[in-house]
Amino acid sequence: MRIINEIKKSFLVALWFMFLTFPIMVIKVNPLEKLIVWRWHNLAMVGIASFFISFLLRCAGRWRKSAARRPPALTMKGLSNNPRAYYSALAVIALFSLVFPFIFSAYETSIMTTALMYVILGLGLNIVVGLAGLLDLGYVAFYAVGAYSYALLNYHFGLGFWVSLPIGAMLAAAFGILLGFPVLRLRGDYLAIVTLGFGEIIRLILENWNDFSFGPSGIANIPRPSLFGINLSLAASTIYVYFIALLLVIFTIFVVNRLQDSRIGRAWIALREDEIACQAMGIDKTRIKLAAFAMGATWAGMVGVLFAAKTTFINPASFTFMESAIILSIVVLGGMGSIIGVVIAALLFVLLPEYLRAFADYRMLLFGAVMVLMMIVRPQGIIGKVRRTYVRGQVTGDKRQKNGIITNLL
Amino acid sequence: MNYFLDLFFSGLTRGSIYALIALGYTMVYGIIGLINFAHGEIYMIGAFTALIIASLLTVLGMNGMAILVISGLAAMVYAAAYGYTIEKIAYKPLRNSPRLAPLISAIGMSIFLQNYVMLAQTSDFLPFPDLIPNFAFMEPYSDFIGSSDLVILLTTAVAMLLLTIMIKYTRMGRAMRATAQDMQMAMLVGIDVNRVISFTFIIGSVLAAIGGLLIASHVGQINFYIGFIAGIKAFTAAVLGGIGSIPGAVLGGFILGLTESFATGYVSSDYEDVFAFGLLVLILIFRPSGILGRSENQKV
Amino acid sequence: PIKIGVAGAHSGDLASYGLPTLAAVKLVARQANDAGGILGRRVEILSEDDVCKPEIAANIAAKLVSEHVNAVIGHTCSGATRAAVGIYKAARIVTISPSATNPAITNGDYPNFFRTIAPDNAQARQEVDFALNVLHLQKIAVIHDKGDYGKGLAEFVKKFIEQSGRARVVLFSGITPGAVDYSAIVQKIKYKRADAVIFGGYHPEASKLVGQMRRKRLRAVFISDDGVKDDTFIKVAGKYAEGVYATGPRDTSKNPLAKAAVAAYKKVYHQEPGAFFLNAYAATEALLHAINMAGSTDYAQVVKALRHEYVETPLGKISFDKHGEAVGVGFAMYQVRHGQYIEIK
Amino acid sequence: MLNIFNLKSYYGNICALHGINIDVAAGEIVTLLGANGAGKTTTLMSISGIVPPSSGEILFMGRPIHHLPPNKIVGLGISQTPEGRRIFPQLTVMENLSTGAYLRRDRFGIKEDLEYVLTIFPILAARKNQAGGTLSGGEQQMLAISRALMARPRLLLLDEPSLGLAPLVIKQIFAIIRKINQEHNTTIFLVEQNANQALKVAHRGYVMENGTITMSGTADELLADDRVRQAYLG
Amino acid sequence: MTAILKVTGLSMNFGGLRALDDVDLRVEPREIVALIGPNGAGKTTFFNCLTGIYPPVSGTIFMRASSGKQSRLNGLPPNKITAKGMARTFQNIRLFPEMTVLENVMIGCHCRTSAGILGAVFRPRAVRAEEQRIVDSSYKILTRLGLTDVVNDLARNLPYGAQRRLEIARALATEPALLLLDEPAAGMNPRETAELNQLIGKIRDIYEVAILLIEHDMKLVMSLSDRIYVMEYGRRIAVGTPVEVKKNPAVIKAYLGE
Ligand SMILES: Nc1ncnc2c1ncn2[C@@H]1O[C@H](COP(=O)(O)OP(=O)(O)OP(=O)(O)O)[C@@H](O)[C@H]1O
Ligand SMILES: Nc1ncnc2c1ncn2[C@@H]1O[C@H](COP(=O)(O)OP(=O)(O)OP(=O)(O)O)[C@@H](O)[C@H]1O
Ligand SMILES: [Mg+2]
Ligand SMILES: [Mg+2]
Repeated sequence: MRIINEIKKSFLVALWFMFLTFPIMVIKVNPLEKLIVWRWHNLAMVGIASFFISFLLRCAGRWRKSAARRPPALTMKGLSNNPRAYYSALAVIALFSLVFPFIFSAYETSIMTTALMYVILGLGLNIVVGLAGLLDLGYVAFYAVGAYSYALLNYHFGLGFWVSLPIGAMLAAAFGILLGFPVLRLRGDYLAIVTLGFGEIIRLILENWNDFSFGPSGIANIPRPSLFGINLSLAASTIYVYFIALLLVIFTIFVVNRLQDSRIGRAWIALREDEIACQAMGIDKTRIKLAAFAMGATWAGMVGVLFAAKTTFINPASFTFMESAIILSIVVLGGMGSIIGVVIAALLFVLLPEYLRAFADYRMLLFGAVMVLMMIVRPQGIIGKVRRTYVRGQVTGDKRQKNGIITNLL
Repeated sequence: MNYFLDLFFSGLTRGSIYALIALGYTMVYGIIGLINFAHGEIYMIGAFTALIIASLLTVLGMNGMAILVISGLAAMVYAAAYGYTIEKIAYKPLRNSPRLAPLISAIGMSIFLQNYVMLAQTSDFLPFPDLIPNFAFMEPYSDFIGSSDLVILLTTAVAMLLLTIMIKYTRMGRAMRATAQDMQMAMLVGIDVNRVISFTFIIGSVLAAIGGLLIASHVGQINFYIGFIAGIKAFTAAVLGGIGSIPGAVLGGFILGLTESFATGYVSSDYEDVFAFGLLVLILIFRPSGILGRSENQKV
Repeated sequence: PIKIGVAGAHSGDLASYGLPTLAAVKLVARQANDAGGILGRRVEILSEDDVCKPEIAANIAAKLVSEHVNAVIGHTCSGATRAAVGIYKAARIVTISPSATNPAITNGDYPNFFRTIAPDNAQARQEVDFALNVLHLQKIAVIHDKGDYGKGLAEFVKKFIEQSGRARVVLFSGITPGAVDYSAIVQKIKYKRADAVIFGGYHPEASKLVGQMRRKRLRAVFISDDGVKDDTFIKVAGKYAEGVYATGPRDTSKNPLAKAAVAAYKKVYHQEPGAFFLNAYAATEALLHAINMAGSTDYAQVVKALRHEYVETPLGKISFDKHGEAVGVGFAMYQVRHGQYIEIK
Repeated sequence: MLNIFNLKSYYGNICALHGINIDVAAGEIVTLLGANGAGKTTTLMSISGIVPPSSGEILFMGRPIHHLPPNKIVGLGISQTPEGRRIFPQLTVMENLSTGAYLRRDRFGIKEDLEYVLTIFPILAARKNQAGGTLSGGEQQMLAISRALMARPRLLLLDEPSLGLAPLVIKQIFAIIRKINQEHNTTIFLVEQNANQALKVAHRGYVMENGTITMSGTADELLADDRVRQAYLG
Repeated sequence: MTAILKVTGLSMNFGGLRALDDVDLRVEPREIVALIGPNGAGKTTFFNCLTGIYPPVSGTIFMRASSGKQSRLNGLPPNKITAKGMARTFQNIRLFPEMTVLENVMIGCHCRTSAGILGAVFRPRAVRAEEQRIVDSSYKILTRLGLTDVVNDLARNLPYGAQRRLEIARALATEPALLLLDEPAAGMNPRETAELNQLIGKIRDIYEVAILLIEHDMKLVMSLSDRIYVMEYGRRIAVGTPVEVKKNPAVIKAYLGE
């Protein structure tokens, strides 16, 4: 009886989707030739597919409802509480990342490098969005600043990769502060649109100011990083860049991790949670916001330099809004504020479209669908955030206070 | 002076185009606080549906006015259906989630819909028939304002008026405002929140479809990607005017359109968008919640 | 089998320039396979989407290399091509682009690179010569779409006009592709009293721009490039297309191969082929022909064959010079008359 | 009128109500007492359908309502003045009141009720066109109660109506609760921290601790009970 | 002057509404002063003006720090005012819900500590010592307020009464000389209120702070305060000891009733 009911509902859903997709899926017009092609088979396909998907989801939903309550948010607590498992997992990951470029092809290494770069971008944006709660839709601007810093410094002054790396990072940080000033008073989505505009402004300037940036045709022949002055072959330098990226990832994780549980990190979180209370606690909102923008931008700048060195060619087309959106998705899907979550999400977001290449034309279609699906399945992110707990150090005082009655405690 | 007027009317046309799309953005934002990145795609789907139906009817040998009406209706119905479905699939399950989750879902939806139309139809630009008739009485003025400009301008004005009246004075409008301000409390006074939200999406989508039809007809061509650029600009317009405010969306659209037009005319079209976004930043510095936006000054 | 990589924009805003290329390669490959393959080997296609982004292009190039493709048709955009071509060079893979026009790619650094489209400077030279010598224009507005193709071309146009000293560039400006309305720039062109507009970019913007110009009763001559010399332009712009000039490869309309190619496309896809379809078709035919002539897929042999053997393609009988530019394509100026591009002698 | 059997409610994994039983007869004022976090608000939200119970039954005039959406429950005649007032801040006082009558179609009746609430809370008439969010705490509380009354409920749920109000206003509010109950015969289910006052107006009461009902009885019984006195009356 | 806080002629407008009208107030060291008045009298607004959340339109606010230095607070941003030794709680609880209880208190230490970004990354000895000091002192405050058992819970998950106490703890962590409490007993039952009563008294004694308190619970106000200010419509209508105020007819009419 229930099943029949479900089938009936799924049938209605199928009908709805057949109606919905009818003009676009079935009729293909060619207004140039006044030609019309009817593709009825598509209608059948949509009907059947939506029927089964809806039916399966219904069953899954029922199962989920009956299976106890929601599973507890996935956290790293389980792992980190068990130091042995934690360290052995870490060792395996470390070993794997060390041998990776030697057992996989240049292409896979190259993709993995890209993924690592996105890990850093994700962690950087995580400072701004995840920790400080400032929604930034123009993060890619700082990435562009880094990339163009290296390209231009190299073009005009012949500066090398390693010199440009800190310069690019610092320039990006400066831009972060530049963006930070006008938006100090803005909240939530107003901040989002201004940062989006900022990202677009940077890209448009790069596109239009030919004398400065060589315009849309971009800058070519940017040298790959050299190893103590030796120029490496293409294959070797792919591996080399991979290790640089890996190193930067480790460095980023180290820094972000320390920042998170520091005085500044706590202030960022407080800012995110409640701006007014945060100020009332004596936190200088302006400084803390600017620090977040600058810190976030620094990483983007660094990755930008690496990006220019890896691709050897840059143009403004690499720094579109969509890029910012993807980085933001990494942060949100990772679970805002969670380092491991961001790492996993970055890998997912870069590797997924690559593996979807097998579906050729359907690649981006599936990518969009998966994005929606992932958000629905895990709206709070892959890894829930866990705040650091403190064990009582050499706290002065005694052990009398056990019961919760206030008056006894003082 | 003449040049100034020319630019002014150019800006007005562009502005009313932005405004028309911005209205839908602002309505959805107003009610669930979501930047609906898929709104541009609804606009695109509306335009595509209109094109498909119009071509179909042309082949069947119908005449001008009938085509405009039927394809327009089809576009609205389908845009509404898509808007409704998208809300049910991608946003409703995320209603109690962290604020950014639906935003990402919207971006995913936008990517999905673009590619869906591209695959099912074509990646190429298609000519869009000139559905808006050329009024004879506009002929003398066509140097600076054409028939389609006029129609778009009027449609925007009428849409704004109707929406404002609806939201201010009708029962549904009150329910929408109540839902926007406190969804749970709205339920507690007996408002069917799901219905109100669906209704909002439907209205927003119908507006997008009207926009899609008129703008595609004005521009004369469409492809699967038109929603993205128009969407970003419309969103900017909505924020500029104060997101959530209906007259604000229209005002924002006009200001944006005029800025771009004058920037092109007196400076350079290379940087028209830089001017547009620059102005946005400038205005938000002085009015952090947009020109007509309510300041979110919560009572402490 | 013979593996051919097809790399270009297959999704995103530039898909309409990349997908026709993919279709062309598929059609040519199918024909070759139906005829028993090349050198008795089947032609296999590996298509990769780079969305016209350099970094993705570089990754894709690495992927195609690791999959041991014998040659690559692509990439769509100059930027992506420039990011990828070095990787192909290191792996000794022939690369033929149907649409990357940036002159810098053929400056001698990449012996593996060929193209079946005229570089920006060549097209720009032709447009300017035509405008100055044939039409005797004085005040020219140079407009572009801010993209690497359109803006690159426009830069050359501007340079050549200024060098000639016989005409003035009264306006040099970019328009935003996809913008909903171009009336402001039209008013500006009017205000500057330009007697001609030379536009660098693709047909969607061109048709929008020319449409608005004509509706605002601006009768300035409109001259554009290969990206506009496309039947879609005429169909989209409709009556406003009349009189527009565009450069393009010579005599494609009468070429039976071109007719056959377009017919084959329509049969499969039920629509007009998009931009660069014929260029890609020609590129693939040239490639397969060269492999056939070389008798193997050996890099040096194929390069040699490409340089020295002529091949009949929809663009005409072509070969490639030592920089990789197509010889024999022969560019001409066209004008739209009665809804058709007519070559101007 | 209202019967709750073995009601269990969860927030995610946290069990807030461990199977409670409550009965409210028509025309009664029943109060629910309990410490902070005992689950009083959750009980009201479960009745209104905002926190759908995971098991158990809620019958309203013999009809099960625990699976209905909130708007249907309001339609049956249960309305609530929630904790923290929850005035629609940007609607005017009048608009707030008319959303209270959202589901009603009887224009005449609405007008009548509007006049009634404006007579019991004359200050609201004076503030007619002011935005709800700018009212003072006490005014907001009165508006919230009026809004609930505008639905002409059979059962009125009040969640801590005296919270944050000046002593004078608290007296007024309790007087009005009694008045509504007597004049309109509206059944009232009252959640209060201010146990003294609550038990003075109520006929019966329940005591809740950690999501379970630990005690019940008439108001006088509870007032006299030592445990209640110690725990809630201070 | 000896007063720790001295406010003269403070006024504040919201649009056309005069929320504060020429209010004078002073608080002596270690004094508990209550501020009462009908709803909407402007009590919270008064706090907001003191703490820099709203800029008053006129009037002066002077505060004497523990060092004896007197400074004018008008126009300073909230964080500077906190740094000068004034801390507050909020009428509608404003904790940092996704942070742990301990972290909430540690945030309070922000303005008394100094580690920056570089310090956070390199963690030199001074920074580590500072962190330890923050944890220790936060622990100590939490212990005194009876929140030891929940230090590592998220603030969001605390029961209401505990959240109120946590707000006080957080304010104490800023090491104030003057503590402003906005309706600390709201939403508490009479027994909890009685406990709070004792707690506030002890806080005054242990931390040697002056306390300015808004409250509607007259039992609490009358038993705790040394002096009471009464406001109505933004104006001060009475001031005096509890006994005086209780008998003041204006106060009875406007606020107490009967
Ligand atoms: N939205 C929520 N998410 C998770 N837990 C919640 C939520 N709301 C309430 N709780 C928990 O459910 C329990 C019961 O809360 P409830 O608000 O019903 O208590 P109450 O008796 O109304 O208390 P109070 O006197 O503070 O209003 C508490 O432990 C509370 O922490
Ligand atoms: N941000 C604001 N915008 C406009 N009006 C405000 C604002 N904040 C307070 N008011 C108004 O100022 C007056 C004083 O409010 P305030 O919150 O100070 O009262 P209160 O004495 O704290 O009352 P309660 O005891 O109810 O908390 C009220 O009329 C209130 O509506
Ligand atoms: Mg409660
Ligand atoms: Mg107050």
